[in-house]
Amino acid sequence: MEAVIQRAKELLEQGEVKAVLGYAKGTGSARRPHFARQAGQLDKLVMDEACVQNLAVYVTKHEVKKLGKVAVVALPVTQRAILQLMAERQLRDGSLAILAVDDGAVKELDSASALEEHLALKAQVLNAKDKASLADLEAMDQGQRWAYWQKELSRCMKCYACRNTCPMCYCDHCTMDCNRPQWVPVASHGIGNLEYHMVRTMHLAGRCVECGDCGRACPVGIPVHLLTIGAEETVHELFGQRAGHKAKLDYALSTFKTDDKESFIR
Amino acid sequence: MRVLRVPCTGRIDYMMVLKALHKGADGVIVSGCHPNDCHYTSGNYHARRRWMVFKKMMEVMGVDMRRITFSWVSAAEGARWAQLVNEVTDQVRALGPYTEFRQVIGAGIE
Amino acid sequence: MANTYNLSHESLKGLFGSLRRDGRRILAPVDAAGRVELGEVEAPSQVAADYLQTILSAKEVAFPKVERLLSYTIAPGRVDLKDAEPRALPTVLFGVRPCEAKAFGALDAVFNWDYRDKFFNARMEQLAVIGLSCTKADEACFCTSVGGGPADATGSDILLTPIEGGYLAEVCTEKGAAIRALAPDLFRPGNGVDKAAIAAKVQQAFDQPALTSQLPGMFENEVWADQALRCIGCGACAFVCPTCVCFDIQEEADPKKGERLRCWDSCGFHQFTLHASGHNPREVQGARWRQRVYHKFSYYPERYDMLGCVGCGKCTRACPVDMNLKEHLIEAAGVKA
Amino acid sequence: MSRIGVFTCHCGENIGATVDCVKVAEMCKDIPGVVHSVEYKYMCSDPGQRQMQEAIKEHKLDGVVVAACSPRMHEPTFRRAAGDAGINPYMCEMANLREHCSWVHEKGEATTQKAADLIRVLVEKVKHNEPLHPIKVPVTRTAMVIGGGVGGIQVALDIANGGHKVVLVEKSPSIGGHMSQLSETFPTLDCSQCILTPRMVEAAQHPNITLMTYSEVEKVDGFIGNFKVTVRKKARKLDEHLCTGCGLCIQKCPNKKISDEFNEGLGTRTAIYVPFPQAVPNKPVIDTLNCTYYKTGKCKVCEKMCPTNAIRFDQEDELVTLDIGAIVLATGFKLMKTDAFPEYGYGKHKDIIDGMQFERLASASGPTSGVMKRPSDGRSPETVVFIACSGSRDRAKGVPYCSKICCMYTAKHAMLYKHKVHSGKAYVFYMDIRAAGKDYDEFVRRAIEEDEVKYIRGRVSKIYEEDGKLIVMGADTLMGGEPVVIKADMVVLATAVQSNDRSEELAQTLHVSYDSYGFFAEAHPKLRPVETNTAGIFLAGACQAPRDIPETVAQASGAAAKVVGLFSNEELTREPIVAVVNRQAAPVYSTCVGCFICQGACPYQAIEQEEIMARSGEVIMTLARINPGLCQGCGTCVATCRTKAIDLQGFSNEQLYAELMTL
Repeated sequence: MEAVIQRAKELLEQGEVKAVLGYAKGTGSARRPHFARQAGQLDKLVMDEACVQNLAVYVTKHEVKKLGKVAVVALPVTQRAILQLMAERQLRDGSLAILAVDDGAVKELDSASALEEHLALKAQVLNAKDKASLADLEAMDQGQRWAYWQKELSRCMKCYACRNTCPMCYCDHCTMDCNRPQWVPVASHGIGNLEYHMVRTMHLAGRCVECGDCGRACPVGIPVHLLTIGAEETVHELFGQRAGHKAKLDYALSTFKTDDKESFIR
Repeated sequence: MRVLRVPCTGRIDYMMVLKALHKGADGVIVSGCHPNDCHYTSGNYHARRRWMVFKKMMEVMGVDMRRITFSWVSAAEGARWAQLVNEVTDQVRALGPYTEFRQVIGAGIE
Repeated sequence: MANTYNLSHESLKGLFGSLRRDGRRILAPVDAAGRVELGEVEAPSQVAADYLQTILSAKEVAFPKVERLLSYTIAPGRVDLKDAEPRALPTVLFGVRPCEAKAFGALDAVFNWDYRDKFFNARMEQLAVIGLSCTKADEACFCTSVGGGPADATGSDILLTPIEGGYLAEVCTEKGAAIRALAPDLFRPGNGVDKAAIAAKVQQAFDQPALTSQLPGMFENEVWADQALRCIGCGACAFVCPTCVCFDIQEEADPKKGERLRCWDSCGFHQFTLHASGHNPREVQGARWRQRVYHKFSYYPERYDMLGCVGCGKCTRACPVDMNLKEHLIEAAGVKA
Repeated sequence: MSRIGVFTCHCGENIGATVDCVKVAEMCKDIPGVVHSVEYKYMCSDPGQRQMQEAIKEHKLDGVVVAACSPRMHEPTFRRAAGDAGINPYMCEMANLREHCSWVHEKGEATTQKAADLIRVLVEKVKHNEPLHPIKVPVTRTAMVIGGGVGGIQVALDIANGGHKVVLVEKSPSIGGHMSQLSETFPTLDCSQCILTPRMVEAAQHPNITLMTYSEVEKVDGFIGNFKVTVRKKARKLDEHLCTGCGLCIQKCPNKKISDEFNEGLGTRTAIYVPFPQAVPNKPVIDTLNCTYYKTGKCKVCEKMCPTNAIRFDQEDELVTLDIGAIVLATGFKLMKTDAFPEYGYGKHKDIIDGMQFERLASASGPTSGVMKRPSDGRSPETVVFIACSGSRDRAKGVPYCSKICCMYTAKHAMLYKHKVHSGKAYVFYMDIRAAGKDYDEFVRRAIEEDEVKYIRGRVSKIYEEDGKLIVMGADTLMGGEPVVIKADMVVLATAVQSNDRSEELAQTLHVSYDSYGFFAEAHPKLRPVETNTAGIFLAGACQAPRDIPETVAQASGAAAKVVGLFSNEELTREPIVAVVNRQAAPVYSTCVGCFICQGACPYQAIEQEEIMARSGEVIMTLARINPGLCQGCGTCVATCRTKAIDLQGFSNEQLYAELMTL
C-alpha cells in the first residue's frame, strides 16, 4: 500500500496539492483521518484493511476548501461520494486530486467524467453483513420491526454523529436546524428521534453511497446505516438508479418516469 | 376527517404526514389528481416517487401503513372521493386508535 | 484511611438485599448486546464483569438527556401553568469508576453556583454512589493527569477496591455511613491493604497546572485549528462526557397545550452560538474545539477552581474520528507560547 | 397578536341547514387573536361583503377568515373585498364549511364543533400570512391559433380585426379543414366552398395574420402572456416565394395513382399536389412517401417543368420559435372510419361509405364532379340507405356520446341524393332525430315531406353483398319491430365524430387537460366553455366536443373575444402564489446549498442560478433563484428541497405547519 502514500508525497512535494488527506494510526487499533500539509506529517500516513472511513465528508468543509487543492486517498465509497458531490455541484472538477484505491491499485483522477468511467468498471456490491441484517429486518412483521426500532432509537441522544459523519450531509443549515417551522422536534425523546431518523433516511434515499459510516459513528451502536442503505437499495430496486455513478445529477426523487410502477396507490 | 389544502400533490411533504401522526391522527389520506392529468404537468409524478420511497421507509421502521392511504382522485370525481373517504374512515375506525404510535410521542422524557 | 472495611462477595450480596429492602433502586453497568451501559440490577451477579467503563456516563441519572421543566394548557382566554416535579427515586449507583464519581462534583459546581437547580439537586439528594476502583486502563484514560486516580475516593460515598475474596470498602461520606448502617455486620474491619498496588497504573501524561496557566496565551494559536481539521462537529464527546452540563431549552407547543423541555446540547455543534442575525462568534470548527478545551481546562479552574474534566477518556472512545483528548492536550502543552 | 375577523356564512341553507352558524360565530370569539366574529346569511352577497369591509375598517382588522364555501368559488371575491377595505387581499383566507363540513355531515353538535375547528385551522394559518402583491408580467400581444378549419380561421380573423398579430398554424398543406371537403351545408344548403373560400382568402391576405401551413406545434414553454412556442415547418420540398402556384408541375407529374386524402380515398392525386383547387396558400407539396424521386432517385419531372425552378428536393424541416401571448386550440375532429363496423363488413364493401366520402361524391370539386356514382363500378345508385348513429351512442364502440351533427347532415345527404337522382329511393335508419338548431327541424321535415326520404325508426343489424346489391337487414320499431330488408346500391354510414388524431399528444404538449375520448377539457362546461384550466389557452369548435359549423364559429368568436380581452391590458397581473428561495444577510446569504436538485422538480424551468459575488468579483456561492414570472406555484420544489430553503407564498411551510398543529 506504499504506492498511494508515495504518490501523495510526490504531489505534496511538487506543490501540486496543498494537503494530503489520508489515514493515520489512532488510539489503540483505531484508524483516524489525517491531514498532512508539511513533509513531516506525511510519514504518519498508513493504508491497510482497518482504514474504512469515508474521507469525502471533509471535502465540502469550508476549512478544508480554504486549504486549496487537496489530494484525497479514496476508497470506492469515497470515490462514489465525491462523484455524487460533484453531481450536486458541491465540488468543481480539479478542486481535488483523487487517489482512487481499489484492492491496492492506485489511479489518479481529477475530473467527474474520469471518475465516472473509473467507477463504471466495478459493480457496487452490498457487504454480506449489511445484506443479512437487511434481510432479517425484511423478515420481521410490522409489529416486530416497530418494537425493534423503538428499542434501538430509544438509546439515540441526537448527538448527530450519524449526520455529521455522512459525506452527503453537507448542508450548513440542516432541516433539523430549521425552527420556523420546527418540523422535527429537537429534543431526543420518542417522537424526536423517530422523525429525525425518518427524515434523515428520506434525505439519503437515492443519494447514499452505502459506506456505512453512520452506523460506525453512532456512539451507542444503533445500526442506523441499515435505514439509509435500505432506502438506497429500495430506490435502486424501484427506479434502477444509484447514487455516485453519474457525473450528471441522476437523483431518483427529482426526476420521474410517466410509467413508474407501484401497487399501493388506489 | 380534517382537510389540509395544498395546490398540488407535488407540494405534499412527507413531514406533513409525520406531523399529522405526531398530532394524534389515526389515519391519513394523501390524494390529488391522476398522473398525466396534473394541472402542473408533473407534480404528481414527483409525488408518486416520493410516496413509493416514503412508504417503504415507513414499513421498514414498522409504521402501520394500513392507516395511510394514497389515492389519485381528480377534482371532477366527487362521488369517488366521497366513497374513498367513507371507506378509509371505516377502515381506520376498525383499526382503532393508533396507540402504538401515540405511546412513542410522550416517551423518553424524564 | 478513616474507616476502611472488608466486604466479601457474599456480604456484597447481602448489602444489595438490604439496599433494596430500604427501597432504593440499584443502577450498575450491565452487559447489553456487546455494549456496557447503566441498567437496574438486583444482585451483584447481574453487574457486568471485567469492563473498563460504560459508554455513556452516569450523569444521566442526575441530568437526563430530556427533562420536562413545565407544561401548560391554553383554554379560551387563559393559560394553566403546571410546574413539573422531578421524578427523583432513591438510587444507588454501583460500580461507577472513580473518575465518573468525581464528575458529579463538576456538575454540581454549575448547577448550584448561583441558581440552585431544583431538578438536579432533587435527584442528587436521592443518589448514593458506590465507586469501584479501576484495575485496568486504556490509552484514552488520563485521570492521574487531572488530579484523579484509579482508586481516588472523591465523589464516592463508598469506594470499593477489589481484593482477594471481596473488596476493600472505604466509607467516605455520611451517605456512605448511612448505607453501612443498614447492615453494619457485613463490613469486617479492614486490614490496611495498599490500594495503589492493586489499582491500575495510569501514567501522568502532562503537567495540567502548567497547561492551564499556558492556555490563556495560546488562544490565537494555530494548534486548535490543526487539531480540529478532522473534527466533524457532532455532539458525541459532549453527550458521553460526565462533566458536560450544557443544555438547550426547547418549547414544544400547539395552540391548545405546550411543554418546556431541557435537552443536552454541545458546544461542538456549529449552531451552538449562532446568533439570530446569522453572525456566529465561533464560525469554524477550530474555534469550537478550542472552546471545549478552554471551558474544561481554563474557564472551569478560573471560576470553580476545579477542572471540568476527570480524564475518563469516554470522549476519545466515542469520537467517530478518534479525537484523542489526552494526545491533543499533550500536544497543546508542548506548544511554546 | 394579530387582529383577526371571522365571518361565518349560512350560505342560505347549504351551511345553515346542518351547522349552527350563530353558535360557531360565538365559539370563534374564544380563538386567540380573533377580535371580531359574526355570522350572516349570505356573506358573498353585496351587503355581506360591505358588512365585512366595514368591520375591517371599524375593528382595524389585519387578518380575515371567511367561513363559507370552497375557495375555488369565492376566494377572489372576498380577497377583492378585503383589498378594497384597505388590508392586503392575501391576508384573507377561506374556511370551506360547505364541502368539508355541512354538505357531508348531518345536523348536530359534532358538525357545529367541526365547523368551529375548521375555522380555527384557518385562523392559525392567517396568523402566518404575509402581505403579497400581484406579480406584473408583460404580455406578448401575438396570438397563435392551432388548426386552420373554419373555427381557426374565424378566431384568427376576429383577433386580427381586434388589431393584434395572429399566427395560424395548420398541419395540412392548406387551411380550410373539414368544411372545405363539404359539398353544401345545412340548414340553408349554401355551397360550402362559396362561403368558406372568401374567409380563407381574407385570412391569407390579412396584414395581421401569418399563415404557417404544413406545420405542427412541437413544444410549448412559458405561461400566459409569455409562451415560447416551437413550430415545426414541414418541408414542402419547394421554395414558397418563387412558386407562383401555376400548377404545371401537378399536370406533368407522372405519378398520378396516389390515394387522395382530401377526397377520402375516393379519388387519386399526383405526388406533387395541392389538396383542392381553392387551396390557400395555393402552393403544392411533394408527398415524399410516394414520389418516385424519393424512392428511386430518378424522374424529377416537376423540377424540369417548373418555370421558376422553385423545386428544392433537399429542403429540410424548419423549427421556428415564436413569442406568443395566447393560444387558441381549433384542431377540429375526425370521423370514425367504416372499417370499425364488423356487422357492416369491416369497410371491405366499396359501396359502404362514410359521411365525408358522400360529401366528396356530392361535391363539384370531388372525384365524380358531383355526379352520383357509386365507388365500386361508377353506376348511379338507384337505392341508397343512410344509417344514422353509426358508432355514436354505442358503448360497445367506445362512443357513448351523441355526435350531434349526423342527424342534420344525414337529412342533407338524402336530400342532395334525391336532387341529383330524382328517380332514386333514399332510406334513413335512425334512432332519434336531433335537429335542435334554428330551422333545423324544418329542414328535416322538408327532406321527409318534399323529397320523400323514407325515415325508418330502427337499427340495421347486418349488411352483406349479394349479386351486386347490398342487402340491408334492419327493423322498423314503429311497426312493431318488423324486420325490414332493403336491396341497396349504396350505403352511407353517419359515423361517430371523434377527437382528431394525436389530440392527446398536443394536449400534453400544452399542459391542457382532456377527457377520456381525447376531446380537450373546457374550464367550466357552463360558465367558461371557451377557456381551459391552463391560463392563456382557449378552445373553439369540435376539438372540445362534437359541434356543427354555426356553434364552431360562435365559439371561435367567443375565444377570440377572450384573447382580445387578455391583450387589452399592458401588463398581466398574476397571482403571487409563487415559490421563493430565501435570502439572508452575508455571510450566510441563504440556507440554499446550491445542489439544484429542485431544478429537476420544476416543469416550468422557473429555477435559475444566481451567483453571489464578493466585492472582488470572485463567485462565493451559486444559489437557486426562482423566476416569479415562470413559476406557477405548484410547490413541488418546496417539498423536494432538503434544507427547506424554498417556500411557497400562500402555502408556506409555516402556514401549513400552523394548520397541521390545530388539526
